[in-house]
Amino acid sequence: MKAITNVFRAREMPVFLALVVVVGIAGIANPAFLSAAGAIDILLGVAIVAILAVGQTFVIVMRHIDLSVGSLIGFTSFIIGDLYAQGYGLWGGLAAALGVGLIVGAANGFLVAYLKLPSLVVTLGALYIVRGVFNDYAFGRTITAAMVPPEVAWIGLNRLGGIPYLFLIGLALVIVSGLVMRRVKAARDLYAIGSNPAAAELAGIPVARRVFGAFVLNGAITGLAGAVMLGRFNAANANSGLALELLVIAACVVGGVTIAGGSGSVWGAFLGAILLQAITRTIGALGIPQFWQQAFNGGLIILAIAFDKYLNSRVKTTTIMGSQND
Amino acid sequence: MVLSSPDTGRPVLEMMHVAKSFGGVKALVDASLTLYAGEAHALLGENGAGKSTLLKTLAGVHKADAGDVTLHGKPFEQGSTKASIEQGIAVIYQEPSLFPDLTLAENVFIGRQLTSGGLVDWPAMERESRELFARLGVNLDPHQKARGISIADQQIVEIAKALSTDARVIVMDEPTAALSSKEVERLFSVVRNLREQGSAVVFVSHRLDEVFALCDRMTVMRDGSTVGSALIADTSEVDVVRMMVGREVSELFPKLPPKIGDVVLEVKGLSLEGQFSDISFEVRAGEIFALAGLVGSGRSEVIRAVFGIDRYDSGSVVLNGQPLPPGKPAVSMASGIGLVPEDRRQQGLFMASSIARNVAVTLLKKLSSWILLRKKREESTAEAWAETLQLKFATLADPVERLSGGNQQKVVLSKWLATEPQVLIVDEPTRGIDVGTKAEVHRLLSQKAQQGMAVLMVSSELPEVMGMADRVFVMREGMHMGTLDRDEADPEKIITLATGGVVTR
Amino acid sequence: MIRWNLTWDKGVGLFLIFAVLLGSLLSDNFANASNLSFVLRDVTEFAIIALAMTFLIISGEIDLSVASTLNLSSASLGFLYRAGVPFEVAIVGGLLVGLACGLFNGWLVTKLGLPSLAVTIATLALYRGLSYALLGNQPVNELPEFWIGIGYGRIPGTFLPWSTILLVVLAAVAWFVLHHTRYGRWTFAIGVNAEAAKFSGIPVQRTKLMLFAMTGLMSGVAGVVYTLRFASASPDGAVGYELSIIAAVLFGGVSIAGGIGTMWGVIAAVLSLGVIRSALQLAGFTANSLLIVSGGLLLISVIAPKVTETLRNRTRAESKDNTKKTIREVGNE
Amino acid sequence: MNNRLFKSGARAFALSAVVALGIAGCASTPEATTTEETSSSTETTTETAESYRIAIMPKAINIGYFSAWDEGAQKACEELGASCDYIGPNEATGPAQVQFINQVIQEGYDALVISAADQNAIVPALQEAAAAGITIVTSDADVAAESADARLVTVLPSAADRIGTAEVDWVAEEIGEEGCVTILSAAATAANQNVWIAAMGPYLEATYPNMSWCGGDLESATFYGDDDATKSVEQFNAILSQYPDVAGIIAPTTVGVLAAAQEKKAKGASVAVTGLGLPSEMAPYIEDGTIAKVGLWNPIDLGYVAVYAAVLGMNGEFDGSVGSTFSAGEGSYEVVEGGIAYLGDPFTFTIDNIATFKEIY
Repeated sequence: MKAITNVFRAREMPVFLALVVVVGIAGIANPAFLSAAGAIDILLGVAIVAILAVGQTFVIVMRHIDLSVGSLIGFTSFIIGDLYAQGYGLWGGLAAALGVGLIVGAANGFLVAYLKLPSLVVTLGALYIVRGVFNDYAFGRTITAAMVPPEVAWIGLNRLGGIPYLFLIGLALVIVSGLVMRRVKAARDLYAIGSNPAAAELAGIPVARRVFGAFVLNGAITGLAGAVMLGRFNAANANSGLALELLVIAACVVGGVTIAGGSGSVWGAFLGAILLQAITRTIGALGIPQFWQQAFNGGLIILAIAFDKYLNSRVKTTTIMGSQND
Repeated sequence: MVLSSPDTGRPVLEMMHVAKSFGGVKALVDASLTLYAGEAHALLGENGAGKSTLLKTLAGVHKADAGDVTLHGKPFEQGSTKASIEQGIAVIYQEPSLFPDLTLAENVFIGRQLTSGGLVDWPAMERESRELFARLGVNLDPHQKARGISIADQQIVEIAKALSTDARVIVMDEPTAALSSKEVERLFSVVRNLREQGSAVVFVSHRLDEVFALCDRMTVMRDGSTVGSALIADTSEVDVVRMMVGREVSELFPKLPPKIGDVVLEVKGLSLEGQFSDISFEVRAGEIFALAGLVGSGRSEVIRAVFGIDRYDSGSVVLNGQPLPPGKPAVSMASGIGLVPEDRRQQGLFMASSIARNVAVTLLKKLSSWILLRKKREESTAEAWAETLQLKFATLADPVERLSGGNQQKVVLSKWLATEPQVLIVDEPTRGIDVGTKAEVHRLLSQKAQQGMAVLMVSSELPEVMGMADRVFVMREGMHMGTLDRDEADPEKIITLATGGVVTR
Repeated sequence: MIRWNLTWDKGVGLFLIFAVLLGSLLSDNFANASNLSFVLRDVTEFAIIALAMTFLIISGEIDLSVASTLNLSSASLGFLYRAGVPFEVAIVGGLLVGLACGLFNGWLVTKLGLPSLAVTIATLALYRGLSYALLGNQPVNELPEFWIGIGYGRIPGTFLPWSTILLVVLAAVAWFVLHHTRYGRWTFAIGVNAEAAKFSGIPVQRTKLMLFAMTGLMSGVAGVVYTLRFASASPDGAVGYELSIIAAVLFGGVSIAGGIGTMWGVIAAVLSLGVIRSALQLAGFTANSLLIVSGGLLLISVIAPKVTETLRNRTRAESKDNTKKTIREVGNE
Repeated sequence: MNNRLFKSGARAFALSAVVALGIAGCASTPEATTTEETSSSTETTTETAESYRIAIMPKAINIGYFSAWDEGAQKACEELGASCDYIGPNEATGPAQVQFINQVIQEGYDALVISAADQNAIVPALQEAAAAGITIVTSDADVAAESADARLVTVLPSAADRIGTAEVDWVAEEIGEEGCVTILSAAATAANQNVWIAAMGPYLEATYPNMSWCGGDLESATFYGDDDATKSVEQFNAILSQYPDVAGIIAPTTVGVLAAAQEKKAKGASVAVTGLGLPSEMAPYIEDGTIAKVGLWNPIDLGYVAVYAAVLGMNGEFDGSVGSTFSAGEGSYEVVEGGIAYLGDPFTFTIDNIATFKEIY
């Protein structure tokens, strides 16, 4: 019980409240929104961004960023289908996806952790390179439904007790990662690194190894998430995953995983992803004209960031008059 | 790793003939340090003498190029902060290195979180840190995030961290630099406690009075080498200073007779919620006006508001009869106020930028013809100031981060003196700089005051306040407690005012 | 670090020369006036925004909304023109919209204290969305012939596009302001240490606000150039330009951490990327390989200085003549 | 690993060798090159057609549909003895295409067969290309009508109204001519789709009295998935949540119809989905009954015919004027008002014929 109160303490609560408000407004305006089908809509839509947001959280809490995820997930979703079609089976495809994810993650991690290069630049470079290699590999080919491993397609189509498997995969990842981030020493180091990098070195934390590890982990999660994306769309082409990275980062930021590092949780990122999805859907449900929807979406993201900032600025630092020290 | 019983006969730690170079620069030439269990050991020396490098070698940040280090008679594993911690070394740095986003409990146990069944055990960490805080006599909430807690409390958390590792060697690198005298007392009792429990405490401080009050033995370093060790009881402050600088230091507070003029700066009823309220004072030309009080009494906040870094809720700041707009440092600067801030590295300097650029940053408008910036004039100005203040440097294009603390402070001073301010505000002008430079800074301020500049000084060092100030304005918890003239000010009166007459809580 | 930085800029300049030589070797259609005009025209919008982005990144901020701002400016121009406003007035309207976008970003960052990366991801969506709100699914075409001629045509008697004049003027101004005025110094100072800048009497927030506004305005200028060059205004133009522009600025030696960079490094970088794209394209490389080259160059731009720095430190440590007896703590004193 | 990144590597090296030997090549202006090549191509015998170099430019090289389109183009090139290069950007935008049109001008191609990614943005570049003597045929997607003089002719699948009305008929058949219908389109600015949709509006209202556009008018029934899988799925869901009683969805774009089919299957939604889809991509959904019918012209034919038009145009056997005709392979095509040649009615794919067509494209 305490774990649960901990999870929703302070940082994630505003996001959760915002979500409740958004869904409430949508539900009042359009009761169909609150139906099971409406909820499933959001859950199904949120899976990919939620999974990537979890991986990204590992990186952002360290005060780093990984822009290469959109290119990478597109590439691995294509690879899984392509290798299956070529007769390597599901596991061959997954192994290759994991392998590519690990390689990209390790390359990013090496450059950032050991050469101490800025992650934004490194992963921006990786974004281009992976997309270029991917596009060259795909070159006008598409992965059609027939090339998708049936297990992957099945996962994308089916549900357990009414809840899509894809969402359950995301949820499972969040639960496990949430526990890891809270209760595993190495993961706590990530927060320390993001909170005060210099002090982390002095405290005996193996900073480079942790940074490397987090990038590799994010690469691996993203690589495997290719299967989720393939299951979701049952198709892939050279544009798969394009520009997804900014959406993922937006989900993290909205979910209280601050760009400055050191704070935020996978639960927050997860809720952020759901909130963004709910906002998108709510705008439709409210009957806002199509051409205005994206503008509303952008405006609401700004409000979400500002709201988060406002709530956090209310946490007063110790003041001089009447503080416990004087 | 834990020593079963304190053995005063055999040294706990021996560092013998340690040498260390960075690139071509020799930071340590021949440094030695011997520590015994149950002693408080002062490590003294001017900035640049090699103290920090020696301590960082002990902390595992650096690895010595040559020399032997043994701990409990066994070779000491160098070059890893983790290994140092595991071998029972705890280092409390000059600038506390806490993690603002983590709770105090986790800060205490960072890198060594308590676990049960492989998972981090939060309740246990909170319980134990609560106990540690209690042992140190503070009432801190382990649940609280470290962001925003006072420097003194940060210091305490660092000490709790050291205690939690059962460290047998505890290094404190200028722990008192940012503490008020009451907090210093609290720290000292903690150190004495540690000593009694058999830990060896290395204490680095530029305040010799503290060293003599607290320590048993001392080691003095100069130019990367150990000059000597002695029992505190056998030495005097004068001897120590001579050993540190290798020469006689004439006068620490070369106060010149003041020529007090008209009121230049008037602060009227300045208030900022939660920080200070109803602060009023006048500073005259040629006067050194000190704001005294404990750290955290709101002195720095007042001068930040005066200069315009922060806004204030009510009141006014008047310069030469003209009110200054709140929250506009640029206007204050243009009107003739300068501010040498408290935190040199964060607020005073652009560490990665060149000396010339640092000096010229306040003069850019003067150095421009219309909008064109004259780079030649910039260099010549910087050069002139470097000469005036006897700055030690290789080239003006060097980044200031390569300078020693004292020289860095000279750069900050020159950038403000170069604006020829009518009022110069200095916040802890000699914090963390060595004895020699300290005297130079004091002489400079005194000279400038005599030439008619008004100096508004914040200082936590009572000797400095006593030695320099013409008037002392004492604050406590954001309020004005009283103003003392030079001849009526003595340490006791200041402390009584600063603590509201009640010393203990 | 700083000394190397200069060398990196020279490196970019050398790379530009290399790229031109490479292009000439790879294709006999490369090194001629007509191709040069294509390259110049292709980089103009990027370059104009990169000029402003250089200031912004040096000051330690970033703006991801520039492509959306460009497009919103273009869409506003089109919208106004379609609504019957004279074209010249519509151009001014487009510029003002760009300026307003930049001011809004700056306001969110400086007044509300929000991180620019997060804010401008959001305004990226917002400004793009407003473009759609303005134009719907109807792009505006049939712009005045005269202006399209300016946008796509060349200066009579030369191979230079008209927009090159604009670019040269803006680049010269940007170079001068960054390196030869106090405003440039302020920008660097803020990037190195914003707090110290504030304590040094530099109006940090106002300067940042100005830089965001300028970035918006330059995006607006680029939006007008874009509209004229493509003879139309549509809600979905310039998608994804933001990352390419930032990549170009970083390739030019500007540090993402702020405080370091030169204008001519950025200009050389933008030109290099345009030249190398053209060279590879003419040599028969596919569009996909161009992506890989862009990414690779970006990585090299951060790896190369690092490696050189390491090597230099090593040689410095080994050189015997450097035994000057300066003893100081290199650590943290 | 394939070698596409460097597909012309050998050529590049050959060229560089040539250049290294004769620096003069560098200095040659494009005008000179162009004149040289056009002079050789003015001869109208079939043998000289071998010297025709034609650029085949899709909206983006990474789109599967255009691979099929290129296949037809290459077939025609082979038959006509022309040498054809498939070049283009990796993102389907006008500005990106302009960079490659510049390349076409620069390299002095004789003809350009292009699917316009933006009906306006590429016009100035096309005009410049035309001025340089390059014969331009648009195919699959044309430039804006007012800029039609920039190209010789355009080869389009079917008359806009034929495509639009056919799709309305398909959906009407499936939903029993009753209920409200929405459209899941490509980008809001996609010219082809906009023309087709414009044709659908009045036709549905006039022909099927019991059917309507959801939300009351065409505009509120139209959603844009930007030819992006994620966005198309999102818009599909937006349709369902905004109009829970929607009976049918027309997706006149291959990306949109594919996304809609998959999402319909994932949700078990009952809405009827139809539109324009590639048989190879849609086969699984038709085979399992998710989709009853989609249609499409044959992109292979489209590319094939366009190359014929270009070569015949260069040979002087065809001038692109209204009423003129040309033949390609077994078919003969007449240019109608607006300088357009139509391929014919779209094919429809159902459970009966999908097995055959999915192997073709």
